[in-house]
Amino acid sequence: MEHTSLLERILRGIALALVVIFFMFPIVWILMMSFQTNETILRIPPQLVFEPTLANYTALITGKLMTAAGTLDIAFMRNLWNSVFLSVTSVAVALLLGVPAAYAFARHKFRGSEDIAFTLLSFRFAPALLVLLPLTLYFQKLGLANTYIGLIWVYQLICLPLILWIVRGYFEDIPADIEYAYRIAGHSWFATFRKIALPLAGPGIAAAGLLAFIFAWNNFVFALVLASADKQPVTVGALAFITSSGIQYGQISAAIVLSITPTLALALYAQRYLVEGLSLGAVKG
Amino acid sequence: MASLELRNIVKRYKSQTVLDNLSLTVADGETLVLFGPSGAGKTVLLRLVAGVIDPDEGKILIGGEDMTDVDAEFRGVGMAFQNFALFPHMTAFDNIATPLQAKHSSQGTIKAGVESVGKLLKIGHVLSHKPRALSNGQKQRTALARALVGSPPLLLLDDPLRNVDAKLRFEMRLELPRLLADRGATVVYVTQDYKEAMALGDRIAVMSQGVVKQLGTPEQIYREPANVEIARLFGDPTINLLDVKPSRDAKGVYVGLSNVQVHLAGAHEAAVGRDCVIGLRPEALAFVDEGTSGAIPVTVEAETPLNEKIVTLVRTVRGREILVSRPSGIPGQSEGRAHIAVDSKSALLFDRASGERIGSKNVVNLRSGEAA
Amino acid sequence: MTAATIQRNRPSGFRISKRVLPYLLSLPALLVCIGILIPFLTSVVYSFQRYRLSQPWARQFNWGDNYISFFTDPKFWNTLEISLLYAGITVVLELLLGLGIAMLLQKRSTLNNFISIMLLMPLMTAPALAALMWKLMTNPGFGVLSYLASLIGLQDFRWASSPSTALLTVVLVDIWVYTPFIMILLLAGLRSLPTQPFEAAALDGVPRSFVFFRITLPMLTPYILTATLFRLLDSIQQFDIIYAMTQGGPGDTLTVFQVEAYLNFFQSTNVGRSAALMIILWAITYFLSNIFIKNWLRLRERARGHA
Amino acid sequence: MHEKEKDLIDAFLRGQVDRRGLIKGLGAMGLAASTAGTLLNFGQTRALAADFDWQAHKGKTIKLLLNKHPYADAMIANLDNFKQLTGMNVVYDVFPEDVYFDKVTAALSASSPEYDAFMTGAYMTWTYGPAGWITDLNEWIKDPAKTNPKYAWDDFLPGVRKSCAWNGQPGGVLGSDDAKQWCIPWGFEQNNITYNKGMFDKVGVSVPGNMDEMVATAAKLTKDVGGGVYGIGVRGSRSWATIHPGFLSAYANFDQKDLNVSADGKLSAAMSTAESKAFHKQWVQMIQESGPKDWSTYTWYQVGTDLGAGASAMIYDADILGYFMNGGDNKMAGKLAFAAFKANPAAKAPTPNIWIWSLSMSNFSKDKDATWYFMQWASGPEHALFGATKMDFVNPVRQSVWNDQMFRDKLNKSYPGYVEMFDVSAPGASIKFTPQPLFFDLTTEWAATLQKMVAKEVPVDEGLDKLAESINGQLKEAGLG
Repeated sequence: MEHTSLLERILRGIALALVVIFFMFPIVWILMMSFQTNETILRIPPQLVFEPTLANYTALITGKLMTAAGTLDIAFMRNLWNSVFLSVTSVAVALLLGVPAAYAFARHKFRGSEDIAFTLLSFRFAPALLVLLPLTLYFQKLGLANTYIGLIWVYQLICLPLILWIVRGYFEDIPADIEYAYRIAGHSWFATFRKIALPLAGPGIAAAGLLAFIFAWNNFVFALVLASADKQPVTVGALAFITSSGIQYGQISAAIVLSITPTLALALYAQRYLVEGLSLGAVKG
Repeated sequence: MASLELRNIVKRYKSQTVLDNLSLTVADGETLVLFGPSGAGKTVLLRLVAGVIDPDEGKILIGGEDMTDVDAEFRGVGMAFQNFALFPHMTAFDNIATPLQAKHSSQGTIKAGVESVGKLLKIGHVLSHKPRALSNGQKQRTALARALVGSPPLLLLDDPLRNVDAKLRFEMRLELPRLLADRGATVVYVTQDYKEAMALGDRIAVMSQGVVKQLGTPEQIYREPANVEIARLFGDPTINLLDVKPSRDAKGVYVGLSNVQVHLAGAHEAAVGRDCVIGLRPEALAFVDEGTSGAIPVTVEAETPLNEKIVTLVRTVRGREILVSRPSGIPGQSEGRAHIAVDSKSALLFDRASGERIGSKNVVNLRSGEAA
Repeated sequence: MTAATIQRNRPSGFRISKRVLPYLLSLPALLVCIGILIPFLTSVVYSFQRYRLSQPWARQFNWGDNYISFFTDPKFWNTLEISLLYAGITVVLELLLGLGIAMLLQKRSTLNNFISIMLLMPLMTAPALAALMWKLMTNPGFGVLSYLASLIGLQDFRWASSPSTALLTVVLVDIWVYTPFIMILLLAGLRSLPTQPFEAAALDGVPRSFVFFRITLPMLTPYILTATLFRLLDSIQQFDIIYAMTQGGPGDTLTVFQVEAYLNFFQSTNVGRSAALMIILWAITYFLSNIFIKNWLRLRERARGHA
Repeated sequence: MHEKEKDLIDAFLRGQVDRRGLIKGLGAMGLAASTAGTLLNFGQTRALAADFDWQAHKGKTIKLLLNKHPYADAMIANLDNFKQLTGMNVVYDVFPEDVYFDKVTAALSASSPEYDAFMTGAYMTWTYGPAGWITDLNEWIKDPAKTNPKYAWDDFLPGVRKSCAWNGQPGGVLGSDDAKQWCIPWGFEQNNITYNKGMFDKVGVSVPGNMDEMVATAAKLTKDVGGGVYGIGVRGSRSWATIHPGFLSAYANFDQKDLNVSADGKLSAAMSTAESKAFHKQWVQMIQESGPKDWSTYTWYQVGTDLGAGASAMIYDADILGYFMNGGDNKMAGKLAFAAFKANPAAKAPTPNIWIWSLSMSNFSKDKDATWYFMQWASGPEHALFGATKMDFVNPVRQSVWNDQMFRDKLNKSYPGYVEMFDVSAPGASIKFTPQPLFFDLTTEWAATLQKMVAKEVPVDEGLDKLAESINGQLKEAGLG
């Protein structure tokens, strides 16, 4: 593995460059559009040269949007805040519920454990559309309609199975002996969970948490149906720039850039965990 | 203090019975070696004692106290794992300190305890390293140190020398008995290496397929193995096994080997007329001059020096291959025709069908619960 | 000595807590999700009804009629075929691509780590918005991709608007959005593989293809299965990208389950039919994931060996 | 404050000063036109209060569900006047158009009492009405105790007003005597031609006067304008929205219908006639020759964007789409012109199908009387005039607004041909669909069939026969055929 030929290194470099171009080109293009107005975005053929403007970002941040049909008030920053709040709390709750459950499934082969684990997963493949109408009806009766708590609850459908199943795999990859050793050394199961299992599965938990965060962030059907305008996430908010007087591509691009930023910051911050894999290293195997 | 008693332990995994109604007693301060091939249930037994898995039936008593339902952390045992099971995110020092931390010892006590055991095991200089940075030998010593540091009355060592190189294994084999004796702890030691078993064990329990086939001192196991299988497991080079049908004449019981009547010393009456296997340890055979009584003519095929011994492969006139071993100093024959003789006192006779030894005296049949 | 088997005493109180522990750990998660079970069952009931919101007076149980009508409906079979095809193509391509990228980035270095995080950005873009942007980029006039395609001779490439390339185009967007998901999971998996087998193989001069198929792939299988399972569940339920790009067209080219069910629910307000479609989709995913999980468990067991 | 100004406004309201005089006068007093507008409305608000007890629901709060649209913006801009007039509070949720109707359906299907009134299209009421989600507004319109005498229900354009009324019978005639008023029209769109005058001049073509000319003109434009510009923009996505604008307007001009209604009220597909097939062929040919390359993904937005950015030479779509594209930061702002379109050479006048943004009252509203107060204000003559003159409230649904010279001047100034186009086509403007609950199923399938025809996956004749067959099956299945 270490002794790679020059040719191979070049081929790998080319392959990686192609990958980066394919995945990053649209992102770069969106970033460029976010500094333009429709006037320069909609040119035939599209051109690279343009005079950058901060108007889109100004509009989003100040909440005033100038369009063909006058000035519109927009609640983008409010949407952004809702997204942050909903995603963070949903993932936090899902971690709180999912990690112990994942640990139970990984470490204790108890009666019905596989069935329970599968049931939890099966919520993931109940299409949102299937439960929406009854859910709306019941939420209304329970007083959960149009509440953050109700939304966070429903968001568990997105976050919990993901966290449960990914983290479970990581827990199972920790050799049981390591935990046994800690128990035998005189520590309780909880201390073992906290001091051994959690740190060792840390990268897996971080990765699952981030993925759950992204999926929660990208969802909008639940909030759309179950909550009023002041609780809508940025995914719904960004659609506001598809106006009857035209699609404001510049603003949508800026909205995408702004909505990626928090997640990207989170990912860069947790980078070390995300791409490390299990921290067992040489001990494993 | 910390005797260990297992009563009628049964452990199943799905349909497979891993431990089958097993009972065993280890006296306080005794070192018991669990010996057997992999899959015999040794490791499972150790984990049952440690309390990290539960038996389906039976009781576990430590120091006379029923510990069957007690969680691992309250059993007060120390354990070293075959694969070391070090905590990869902690330094060697922290690894070793975990049993002391569990007792809420003061920082000073912990430091002193870890450093002293570290010094004892010659890993004082790597205590600040994480397992990733340790050599295999250092890992093994760290794992051992972690088991020893709390001075547990009962020590469980699961083949701790399995994953270290030959040199280190040799050193440790010499070092460990003293170390364990100094601690005065009751030890249950699992190994697949018969030399380790012989070197370390006050007694050896030979396990196979979830039951103890034989329990005895190393001497007993070697001299009077309960069956062919045990006889084959102990001894290097392996015991020679030849099909025979003992007969009797005026001089006593004899067997025919290459048309030579070899008379056996000892009580072998029961074997007369039965299809048997005779077990001849290579060191119980010796080259003799032609014409010696009971001398068997053979052809020397090959000669191999093995440590302090020389092993010779010979072939009888009937074409059966036999290993003969002699201490290096003793002259032998390295080629051509030769004659060997049997030390008639150490010959072992086994029933060919069941493999059980015939004429056993001291062998204990543990399955029926009879102790020696 | 007597050898009577001593039956274990009944578990003491202390023991019970140990027994119950795993249930205690998993129950909260289950309880939170169980709330969803009630609406789910309600929808099952709907699926057995003739239930159009616009004809409330005609609402009644028609039992299996919604389902039976599918069997004779060529549109339904088209939906089934397209959904499976779409899921199959996207999952296979994303898996291959994701695995390839993960292997390119396997070596730990600051640059590789940075690239792997950057590659997550498509995943961070909401699929509906991503599709909107792709729609712009593939516009024949303003679209940069159409322009680039014309430079390499594809003057008249119709992207999502032609029945022959629509599937290809939405698959492309799906790949762009979701390959990073598989990539990041597999990268984490690759990097947590033990090093000894690879070092040993390298020392022995074992061919690389052999190492890949006999060591890397088997050890990575649990990660591959997890990633594939989640991707499959999402892919067979794809809605955002397809609806935003083509609304299921052109013609009936891309009328996958969720698009059909969405139109049935929100436009036709035919709740009964929509629910029946969703239940069938649910049954398919249930079946598929069951297979996956059985294999997952088996392979995990094998990968880890027995204690 | 502003005593002088108020006097002037009151004079205007008494008819002593005309509107121009008023604005001029106010301008002389140093007021910006927009402030003047608000003040004017304030004055009108006070005037309204004179004859009707606007304060009957003082202190109550109602909640609206609104689409992100210039109509909603205009209403919100004027909302303080309503609050002042009635002492009521109004809160609202605005959702993007892309997801707006999903939100409405979700809220109403769950019988949510959250929203009292909401914006809707007339087609949607064909679902909402029978579903029992909305209220027949005749109860309030016809009750003098609840409706301001100056509300002037007759002021609404009759075709538009009737298009919002349906008796609930599948196939029933819109605006029949027994019809229920499911919604109040707010603003509406006629489908006509908006074209790029510069491109027309460059190529030397004039505005097409019928379908044949349109096909030819579009082809010539595609060929001769250059720069990738194509001749005609129409919608093509797999949606009801592809059928209802230009397509149905032209289709109806040939006296073709979507459905036949038999004497006993049974419905059957009507699009497999020879005339219909001929028209479809022409339409399909036009798109193939001179439509956008990726027509099958075209919605309102793409049709508009292309026109505004100069990628298309004309559109046959909503007039207000052209109106929007003639303003803002669009490249072609100020360069577009408007014309009514009569597809059938034999027809007397254009027959545009229309889209009507309207206001409906939720059946789950907890205080319908109070809600009606808002609705009649929002659809009343004063707000209509405010929206039309001060905001982008085109096309207003009240004749009085269209008669307002200031409004006509404003349009004529920047939107050449708009008023004329409106005047020509308004008399024939109404919903050309047959109201029935399968509206969306039918139109979506129709659009999908059109896509197949344009992609040459199915010949026009065969496609229409299949479509008719499929629709007949669905109608039967739903108990309508």
